[in-house]
Amino acid sequence: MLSADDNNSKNYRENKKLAMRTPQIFRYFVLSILLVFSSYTLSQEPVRIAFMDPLTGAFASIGNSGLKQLQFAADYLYNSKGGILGGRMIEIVPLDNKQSPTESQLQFRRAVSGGIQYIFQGNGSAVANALNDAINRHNRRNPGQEVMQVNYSAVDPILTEENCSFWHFRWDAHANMKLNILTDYIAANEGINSVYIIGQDYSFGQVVSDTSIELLRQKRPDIKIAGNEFHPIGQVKDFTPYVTKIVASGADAVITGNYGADMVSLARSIIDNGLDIPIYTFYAAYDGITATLGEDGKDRIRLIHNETSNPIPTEQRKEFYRAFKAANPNNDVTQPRITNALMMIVQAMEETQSTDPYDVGLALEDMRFTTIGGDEVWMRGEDHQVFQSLHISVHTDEGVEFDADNSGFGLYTEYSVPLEETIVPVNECRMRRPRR
Amino acid sequence: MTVIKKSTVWICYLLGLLALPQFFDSVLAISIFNQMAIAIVFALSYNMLLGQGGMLSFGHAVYFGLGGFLAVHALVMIEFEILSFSIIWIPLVGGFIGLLAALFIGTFSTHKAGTVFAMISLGIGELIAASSLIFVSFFGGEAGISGDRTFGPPFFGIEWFQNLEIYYLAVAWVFIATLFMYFFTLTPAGKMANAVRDNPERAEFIGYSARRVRYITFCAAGFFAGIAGGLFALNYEFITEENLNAATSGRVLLSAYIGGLGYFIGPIIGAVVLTLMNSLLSNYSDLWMLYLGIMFLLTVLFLPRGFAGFIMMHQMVWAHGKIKSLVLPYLITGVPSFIFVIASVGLIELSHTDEAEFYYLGLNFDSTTAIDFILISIAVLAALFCIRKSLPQLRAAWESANEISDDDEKEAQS
Amino acid sequence: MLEVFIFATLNGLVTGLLLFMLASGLTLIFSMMGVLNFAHASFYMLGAYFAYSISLHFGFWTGLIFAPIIVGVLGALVERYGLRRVHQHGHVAELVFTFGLAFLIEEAVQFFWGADTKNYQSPDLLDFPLFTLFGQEFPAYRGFMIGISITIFISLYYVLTKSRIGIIIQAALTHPHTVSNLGHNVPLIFMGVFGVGTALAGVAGVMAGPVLTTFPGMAVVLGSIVFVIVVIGGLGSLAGAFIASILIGLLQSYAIASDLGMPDLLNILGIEFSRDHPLTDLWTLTLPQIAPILPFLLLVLVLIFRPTGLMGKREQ
Amino acid sequence: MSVLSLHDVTKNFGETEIIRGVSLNIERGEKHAIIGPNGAGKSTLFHLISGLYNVTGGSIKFKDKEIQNKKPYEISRLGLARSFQVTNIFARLNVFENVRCSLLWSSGYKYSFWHLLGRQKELNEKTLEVLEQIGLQDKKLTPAGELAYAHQRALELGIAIASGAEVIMLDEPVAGMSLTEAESAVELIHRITEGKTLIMVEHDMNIVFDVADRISVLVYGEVIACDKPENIRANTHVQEAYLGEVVTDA
Repeated sequence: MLSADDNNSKNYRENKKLAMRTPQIFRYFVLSILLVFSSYTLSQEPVRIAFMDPLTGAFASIGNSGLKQLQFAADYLYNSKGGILGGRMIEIVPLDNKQSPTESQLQFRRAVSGGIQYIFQGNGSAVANALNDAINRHNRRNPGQEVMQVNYSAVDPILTEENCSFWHFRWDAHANMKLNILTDYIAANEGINSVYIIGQDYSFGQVVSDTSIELLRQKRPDIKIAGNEFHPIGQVKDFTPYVTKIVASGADAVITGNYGADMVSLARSIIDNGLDIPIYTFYAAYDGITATLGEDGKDRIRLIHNETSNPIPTEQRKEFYRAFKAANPNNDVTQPRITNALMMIVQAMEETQSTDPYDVGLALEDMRFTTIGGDEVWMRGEDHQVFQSLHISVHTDEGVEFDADNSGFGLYTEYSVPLEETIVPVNECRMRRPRR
Repeated sequence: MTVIKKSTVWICYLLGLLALPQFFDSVLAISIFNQMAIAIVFALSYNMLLGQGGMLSFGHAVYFGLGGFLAVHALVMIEFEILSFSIIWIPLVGGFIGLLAALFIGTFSTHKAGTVFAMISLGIGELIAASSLIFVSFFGGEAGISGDRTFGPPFFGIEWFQNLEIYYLAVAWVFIATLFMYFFTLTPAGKMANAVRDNPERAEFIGYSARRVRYITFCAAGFFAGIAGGLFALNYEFITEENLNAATSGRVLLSAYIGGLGYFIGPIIGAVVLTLMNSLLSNYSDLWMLYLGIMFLLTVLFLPRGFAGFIMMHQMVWAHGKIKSLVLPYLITGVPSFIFVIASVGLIELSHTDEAEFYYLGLNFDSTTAIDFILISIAVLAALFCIRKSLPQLRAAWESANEISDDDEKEAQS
Repeated sequence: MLEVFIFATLNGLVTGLLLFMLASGLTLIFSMMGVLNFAHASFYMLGAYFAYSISLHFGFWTGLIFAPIIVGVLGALVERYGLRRVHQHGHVAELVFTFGLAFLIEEAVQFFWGADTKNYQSPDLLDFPLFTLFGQEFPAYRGFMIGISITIFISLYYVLTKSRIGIIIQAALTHPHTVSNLGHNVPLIFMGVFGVGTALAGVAGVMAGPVLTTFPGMAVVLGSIVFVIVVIGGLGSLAGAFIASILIGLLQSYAIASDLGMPDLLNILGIEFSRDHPLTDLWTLTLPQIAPILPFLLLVLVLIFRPTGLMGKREQ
Repeated sequence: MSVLSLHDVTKNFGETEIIRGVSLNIERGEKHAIIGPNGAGKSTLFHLISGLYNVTGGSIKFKDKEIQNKKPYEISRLGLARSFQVTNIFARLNVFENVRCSLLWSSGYKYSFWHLLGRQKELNEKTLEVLEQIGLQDKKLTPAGELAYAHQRALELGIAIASGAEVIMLDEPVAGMSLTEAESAVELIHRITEGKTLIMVEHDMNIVFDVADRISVLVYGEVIACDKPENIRANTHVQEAYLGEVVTDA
């Protein structure tokens, strides 16, 4: 590990090097291009925020849906009302990382090239980790041009534990927090005597498996772990053989962290083979999945997430949903945390009257904020992990005012846990704070 | 005389590479150049295998990736002071690992060329890509492993903070690697690789074991792929399993093929074109992969020897000064072709967009009504019609240009 | 344990027979034209997507009939205007062409149908359990899949051995040049075989779409496996392809069903490693974990020790 | 003293016996022709000697070493070169490179990847000499695949003789040539095999009687006669079995 002194001397050398080059010219260059091409042609430079997620390829629908939400939130909440910081618009710059760590690195350089200092990213913990590394390296080597990682959805605990960083803020509950609530819920269900855990063979799948087993052992030692299975990501053609094992094991419930096509195939196999047990999971709604599961999945799939989908508590948020739906008839507000993140960052900017990620970062630490859904949010300063109430919802068509994929089906919240009960202690985060 | 002429090409190559950052110096541009440098070495190494040695591989990324993984591990070891050497040697670490892997895998995969080799390479590629997700302690799972290049002893005061510094280092390696790969084609082993590609049976009757010749080429290709992997490690400072999976193998096949197999310069062209498409085109359109696929298929269909082959086709005409006679016919076909491409892209984009208003080439289209669709469709059809009409003319011009060349040659000979 | 074994066998058979539907077309194409069609699984995907679109308006059964026909016509067109042109540049060019085609079809599918999964449903008519064994249902649709596959195998076998065109094709399998010397319109036969081969892939797609999820990655998942089958079975051997399909279907199914792994092996050997051993990933490997890569392992082994495949005769 | 001797060589393909116990001794410096009707097994015999096929039984000795079932390249390195009935050249290499490749092993370069071929003066001169011998010096930069048929045949010979092997086996060297082409080819064969051992399969009897010192007649995988040309011509047995019909055909 690097000592603080080394760090400083490196920074110093770095500064000298930078002074010798001419980044200013470049910035003017970018600016002038912007002035020519920007559709706003404003007197003031817009605040540019990048949205980096897969916009092409297999995961494109999730990425594009997120992009639309961020774009809409920026326009609806700020740009249409005269902007922020006394008249500056928010400009969302889409960057397609194709769900690849390598491509993310390239897109990150593109962002830096364009003078962007805030990057929203959510899909894929591998990408988030790679981006975290890249941003830390960049910020260390280029003081004054720091970039903040706005993680709205990557749930690998490591990002706010061992690898926590001043420049990374997470607006989603991490996997362990979610599992904590999910296992509470399972433990409280007397009918469940054994569970089967199945997941994709990678870090998140393993986290889900290890943590659920540990937590269930603490909470309900009598629950039998009927199976603990890993399958390769995206390689399984047919989940029926796995379902056979689940049937044979006599499990009463399935826990899985699968996403994308692996989630759909697994759920479909379980349903098609007539196995009538609940599935507890994270990513089994929206972006085509709800429509695909349809009637078959009713009352069988339960998800853990923040911000309820149905019923929605405040009129303000309902209004936001309706406006979004009017603008994007084929999409849903799948990730309200994108809006939360944007609103909190803007609030921090307004407080500090600065767009420098360092100032904004300090202002975000320990910020308490009320979302348009009336939910209270706390950004913990020690590890930059957000806390807010968590909910478990069921896939159904009853009581669903805001459905998903225009299918009539959606999520209905059955169980909620207030903010205080979601808090987990800071375990392994020893954050190195930059000095100014 | 010829020595000077030949070295001029090389000096231009080196100067061109060195001068690039003088013209484009944004962070993004440097990052694209770095990518290009890596792609060039990788594509050249693939060409050694397929173009020179006739071995169609669907798993060449294995050597690239393994080289890269070991290179990142070496960076980590330097960081933790287990090793201590300047990071300029990291590509060599990658190359060495690529070579080792090829030495081992080559013992059973080079037995035959053709489909058998292709299938073994596919199988090995899938196996290693799958194992890379299973053996997490070495490969780091889907998140990969990462290092930091700034911890080694400084090299003449350079500590490799900036990507520009890495670019110059990459240029040095690209130049050396290109030079050595070129020299390889001029050695007995390199020439015999061509001979075995053309006719493995006959090669055996002039004293060479086809298998051994393939093995040597295979190992050399593995070595240079590893060097490319090492450069990757230096540039990105991390590597993941996606760098040794089938998609990466497919991409290098694409770039070598589009550039032109068999021509030494082909893969360089291919690598540059593909990198630019990947990093620039993808910004303008979600559909760039579709365009890439179409371009690839058209290349296979109409330019079987790639871009380099297309250029080389004109060598004879050029040498006999007949190129002028082709300019007009090329223009007559070229202009409608250009319009055809532009209009087709417009049509595809227009039918893909969700927005009601659609900007393309500074024009504003309305995707909700049929009129704009019809207008563009008419443009596409008209251009297509013009191309069809002008093609016989082009063909005739081409043939006459080449025919006269033949006559000239006969005159020259008699 | 017995129930797991029985269901594993059934699942293996379903997968194997599905794979055979793909492999049979690929084998036919390879035998005749000497080219491994990389895009074969892409036609399978097209089958699923066409059937999905048709089923939205006309129901599943119309899709089952028309989707393969559309796919077959597309395949024939690809042969006529693509492959035939590339043929003159040799096998590498052909292989590369089909490789590019696979790439393009995947992109085209995303262009026309989008990147998300499609809600392609099996018909209501078959939406009942065929039988229930040890508490697990065996869906009627899977039984239907088995039925269709076996029907195809039998009729293909019958056509190839009994009909005139079949005999010509059989001859072309082993002696392509002689057949063309005998004055048969070999290009037309090629086009026909390519069309029929891709149509078979289309049928597989129609059948598999509702079970294996219809999404743009479905070709990639299956594509290389089908290759593996054709090579393991022996290039140009229908029987070999059949055996290899079933073999791989069962192999994967049993591997997943089993709970064996390195820990069990080490137990038997009486060796123990701590969890932080550098090779701990290797010591904790289980069979289900590596099930999907077993075919590739088998492929490499077969190619090293028996390059002609299990039933193959022709050296290349 | 015989340089190449076959002892009771047999070769079966499955059930079919193609070569049925051939014994043959070729003397050093001899020009030996093998004739026989189509399907007699002449080419198969060549393939057995040069190592393309493995024998089913019997032994083949080359310079007192057993070479049956050895790999072609091992046999080639011992000094036995051959040409093919169907043109068998390196199509995408140019003529010069074709010949130079066949000189590489005998010049001791082996699998070297540290010699630059352009700088090997002696090798390149030797290549030019061979090109001159086969009369292709004007075409040296033409890709071999684009040569006219007769030139390809000449190159085929060139590749076979370039290495300076002492035993040269030619499989129908003038097959498919016009009369004048064949004449110059025969002259070429005379020229390039001077002082060497030649084994040749040929259908054209005029050429056979012109070139050969001794002739073996192979019928259905058996040598039915092996003698001087004039004796073969006189041998009624041979005439009955084979010679008569071919002569009238020609």
